[in-house]
Amino acid sequence: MATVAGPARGNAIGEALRQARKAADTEYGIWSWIATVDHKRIGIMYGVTAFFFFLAGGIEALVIRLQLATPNGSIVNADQYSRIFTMHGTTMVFLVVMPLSAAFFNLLVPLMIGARDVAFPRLNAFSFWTFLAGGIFLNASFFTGNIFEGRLGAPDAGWFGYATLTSRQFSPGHGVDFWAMGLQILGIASMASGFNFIVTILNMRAPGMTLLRMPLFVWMTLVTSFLIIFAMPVITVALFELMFDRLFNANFFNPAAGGTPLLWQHMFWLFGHPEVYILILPAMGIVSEVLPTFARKPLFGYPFVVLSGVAIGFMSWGVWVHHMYTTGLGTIANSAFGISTMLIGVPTGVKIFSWLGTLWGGSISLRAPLMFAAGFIAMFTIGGLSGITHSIVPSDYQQQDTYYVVAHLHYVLFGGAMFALFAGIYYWFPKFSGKLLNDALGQVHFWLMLIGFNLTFFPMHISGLLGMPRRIYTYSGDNGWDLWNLMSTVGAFTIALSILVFMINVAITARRGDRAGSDPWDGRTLEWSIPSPPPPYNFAEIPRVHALDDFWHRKYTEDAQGRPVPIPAGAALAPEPEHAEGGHGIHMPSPSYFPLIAAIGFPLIAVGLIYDYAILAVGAAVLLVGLYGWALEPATEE
Amino acid sequence: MEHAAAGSGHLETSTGLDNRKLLMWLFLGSECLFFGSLIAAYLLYRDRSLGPPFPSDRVFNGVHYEGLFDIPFTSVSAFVLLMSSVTMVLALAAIQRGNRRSMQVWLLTTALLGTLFVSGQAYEFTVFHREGLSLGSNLFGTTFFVLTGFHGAHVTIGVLILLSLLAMSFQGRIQQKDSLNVELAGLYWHFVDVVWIVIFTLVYLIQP
Amino acid sequence: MTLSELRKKRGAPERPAEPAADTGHREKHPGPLEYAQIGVVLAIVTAIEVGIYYLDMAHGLLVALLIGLSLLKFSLVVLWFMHLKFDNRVYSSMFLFGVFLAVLIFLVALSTVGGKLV
Amino acid sequence: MRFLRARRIHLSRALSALLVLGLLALLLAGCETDTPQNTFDARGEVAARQRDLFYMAMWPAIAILILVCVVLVVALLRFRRRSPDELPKQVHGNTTLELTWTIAPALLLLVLAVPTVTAIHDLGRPPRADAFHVNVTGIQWAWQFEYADLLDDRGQPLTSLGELHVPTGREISLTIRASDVIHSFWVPKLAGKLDAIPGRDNVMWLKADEDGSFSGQCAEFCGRGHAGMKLTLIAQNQEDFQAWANEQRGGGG
Repeated sequence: MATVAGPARGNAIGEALRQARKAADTEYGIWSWIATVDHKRIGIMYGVTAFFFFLAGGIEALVIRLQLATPNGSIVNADQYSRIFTMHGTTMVFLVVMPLSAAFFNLLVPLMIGARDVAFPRLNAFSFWTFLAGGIFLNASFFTGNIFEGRLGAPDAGWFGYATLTSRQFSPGHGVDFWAMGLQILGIASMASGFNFIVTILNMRAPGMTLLRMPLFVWMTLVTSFLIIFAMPVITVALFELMFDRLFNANFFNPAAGGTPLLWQHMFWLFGHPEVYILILPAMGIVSEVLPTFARKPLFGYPFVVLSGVAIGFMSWGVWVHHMYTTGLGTIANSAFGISTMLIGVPTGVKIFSWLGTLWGGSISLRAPLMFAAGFIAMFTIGGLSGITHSIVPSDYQQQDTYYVVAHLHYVLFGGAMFALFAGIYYWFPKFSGKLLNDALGQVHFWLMLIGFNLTFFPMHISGLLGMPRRIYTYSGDNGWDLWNLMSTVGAFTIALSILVFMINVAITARRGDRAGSDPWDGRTLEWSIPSPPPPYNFAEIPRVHALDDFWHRKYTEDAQGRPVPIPAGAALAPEPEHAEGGHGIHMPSPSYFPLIAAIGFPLIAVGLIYDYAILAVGAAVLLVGLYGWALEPATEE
Repeated sequence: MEHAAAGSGHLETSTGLDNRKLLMWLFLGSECLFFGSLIAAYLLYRDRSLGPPFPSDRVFNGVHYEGLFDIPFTSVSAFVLLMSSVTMVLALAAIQRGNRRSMQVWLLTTALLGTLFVSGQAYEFTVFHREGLSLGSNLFGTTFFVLTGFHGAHVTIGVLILLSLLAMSFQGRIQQKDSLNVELAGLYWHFVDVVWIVIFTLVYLIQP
Repeated sequence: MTLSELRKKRGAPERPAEPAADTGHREKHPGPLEYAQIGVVLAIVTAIEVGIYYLDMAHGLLVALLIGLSLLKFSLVVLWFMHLKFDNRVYSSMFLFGVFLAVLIFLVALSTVGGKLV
Repeated sequence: MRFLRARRIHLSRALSALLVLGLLALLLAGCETDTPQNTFDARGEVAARQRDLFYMAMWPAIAILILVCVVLVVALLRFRRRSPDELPKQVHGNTTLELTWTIAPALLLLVLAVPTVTAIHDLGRPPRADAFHVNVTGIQWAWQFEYADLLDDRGQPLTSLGELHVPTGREISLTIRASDVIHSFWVPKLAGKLDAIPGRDNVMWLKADEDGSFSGQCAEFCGRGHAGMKLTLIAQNQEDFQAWANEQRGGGG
């Protein structure tokens, strides 16, 4: 490889950078992680980071539940409660479910389509570091108050940040500034990975991997990525408008100047509803991978499931007003969006029935991944059906902003997304660690979580229907809500316990887990055809794909009755043969520090906007150094 | 200029399309939503300002206010940006034929035209500000400055990209085989121009 | 051991770096003359736009004409200068999806909030 | 652990059944109670219509839920892997089945859509001209009521804070506003909510079928005092209502 002369060459700093980059090109050590552009390592970092934020968001949830366990709770005051539930919502959406999905995109997409990496490995590293920077920045807001006096500095206007509550007048302090800019930074990270995965999926497929041979998870990643790149700009603009209002006295959401707070709601939900599908589609993709493997049966009606996923992606643009039925938009708007909301239930239903069809007649191994996937189906069905009740607009006038909605959204995002993500963790853990998670502990985790989850959130349907509004920090004892809230609190701690079991499981497995071979579950997709953990270059030789579930077809052929017959030849089962020698040269991208440097620029710019323009200038300089260094350094260097 | 790493191992992509060019088009598609949101906010609040200054002549509370917009001036500005698109595409045509010198001339011209446009905008902002228009003055000030300001920021970034390309070409790093770099910068540049075509019509020419 | 050493040890011969050929160009791009011609057309259309702005005509007609002319300019730049006329359809679909989505959702949104569109 | 594995099937069957039944029992228990803000316990035309619509969606939803859960549990138990080398028939799909479960839900939803849209228009109609008119303003953190139809000696409309008095049986027209941030006006037993948005007038109507005091509270998060932003709607017969109005006039004068 001809080395292109870098601008950094010839001076000491540049030389040091080159040396550092070289040093990072090893398999071990902290620098090899910091400068990595390997999609698998980035995926693992995404997952671990998101899990830490999950614990943070979970602790916030427990505080909320403790406060509401009994009437007139006094664990936190109204102000602290506002900040904690705002951070809980923001954290769980932007710092947990989205990045956990991103972790799976990173880990799996290149493996599933038979690629050596994503299309833009450094952009990928940039996404991760920007996400981390945004997450830390957002949580740093807690410390802008005086935490020892119990004054938290976190945002206090809800994760949805409805104007005018977010204006400087009604939310003094810097909480909302941190929130807006934190989301802005996280948006950059999501957009970058959205672009990256679309290009990767369209362009990096192995020979023969036509679009309709792609695993369903890859399809869902594609749809999700499109939703990300088209939905994020809308919230970006909305957040800019909010920042202009707060920092420079602009009037976007100022009724006194003739502005309307509804503009914020429209923009927020124009982004927000596709966002809901950004959260749930990857989960659907995971389940669609887990079920066929553990039932030893292909996904029922694959083209229909793909189509319904794509349909959901399109339709998600036409339902945003169902978050705004009670804002008084008029009968025509409410009718139209009521009907569109009902319609989006159809492709969702198709998916649920297709999953049942996949299980039916299979040979189902009831291991932890399958249990979580099955739990997902049941819980998501409840969430989907309560969603249908929301489309009955006049009935929703009653349920809007009550605990009924809290129940609904948690059935979708926890019962749905988190159950599926745990299914994915149990399923793919052996692929990336080389060790199988303990199944018995997995079962304990599953049942505790299922029971705890239902104990927490099912009663919320009832407290909501009994008239309990969301986001109240306290309630009196005469409303009949006490029992339901107490149940929710007990349930929340049961969930916490189940998460503890999971962490113990990971710890035990790390010490003395069963070694997993390359294909512990009798998998169907390409990632199981390579060693566990996969080598940095994934495939010694790029596979040639002949069918959907290609790896399965390498292991089994079908007899006349359609029953699979194992192919006896061991060769087909062997993890990639070592014939890289004679074959293609494997050309991996070199590690780079510049994505990290560029990412550090963003929180500096944000802090600068809030406190001091000098910091902003430093941040901008750091960002520019990162971007120029990145653009000018060669992608690969030997 | 575009930060890209060619994929690993694949020299040919599954679709036959270049990774970086695909990325650029996706980015531009996504930018449509960005500018769409800004333009929508402008349209929503057009003619809803509760006080002067106004974009065009108007009687308010019995007082006649002269509009701020100077159509001849802005038309010249719009023309300048439009012509910069022509010079941009000529730069691309030049490098695709291997004519580096010609490309450099056209790139420089484009960057200069872009700078001229941004300077015109800065002048316009100054004049408007002297007339009492600011981000906080009324809805018109808010939406106008934010919309055109973000557009101006895009043009500025475009100029920086063009100058970077120019610098690289003087180092001999933009050869005929690297014409994709120029093409990508061009796509971005034309997009910014196209956005101005829309803004010029919807914001300046069409008055309620 | 560094990854590059590992790779060398595996004996993978390095393939010489070639610039990725952009096979996205299905047809040849037009030449400078054509570009210049389109530039002239764009200039003329702009002049017409500004001209009719000063004409005294019905508001509806003016709006329709102006939008029509700006669409024409938009298409000329996108199709020729950005080569969508000549390049692979995938590129144009990515872009046009964004354009149409933006127009569609904001038309609906504006009419729902009661915004004046033009 | 071995015990767990052996018993897992029975355990899971029992647990699943318990779970589903328990959940349903809970839901039904919820509807029965007579608590101040129970949306099932409708005391006015609007709330009753909204509750009936909820039931209309709830029962099919429960039926579908049971169907899905039963199929799921049966599939998991009946088709569980009995030997490690068991290989089922590879079924890739069934077009008839797939079309059915696309079209059937669509039809069901269509059936639900008709009464929904009708109700949106019935409940969303403008209030009648002879309705009793009240201007409601949400303020951090209280509700202020201005009785446009009740004037005091100086010709100013009567006002009250936190307590809304209305005549029973008469249509009440509410113009809802906010003076600072967004609030949401809600009296669960009489009608669903409508947001109070600064710079915007939202109009709704409701009717109390019987005398009584009905509790409500702000439903849109509006800052620290959100939880305490309550109101009581007191529906009175004509005499009592007049008496109250006269008392207010006297007190206010």
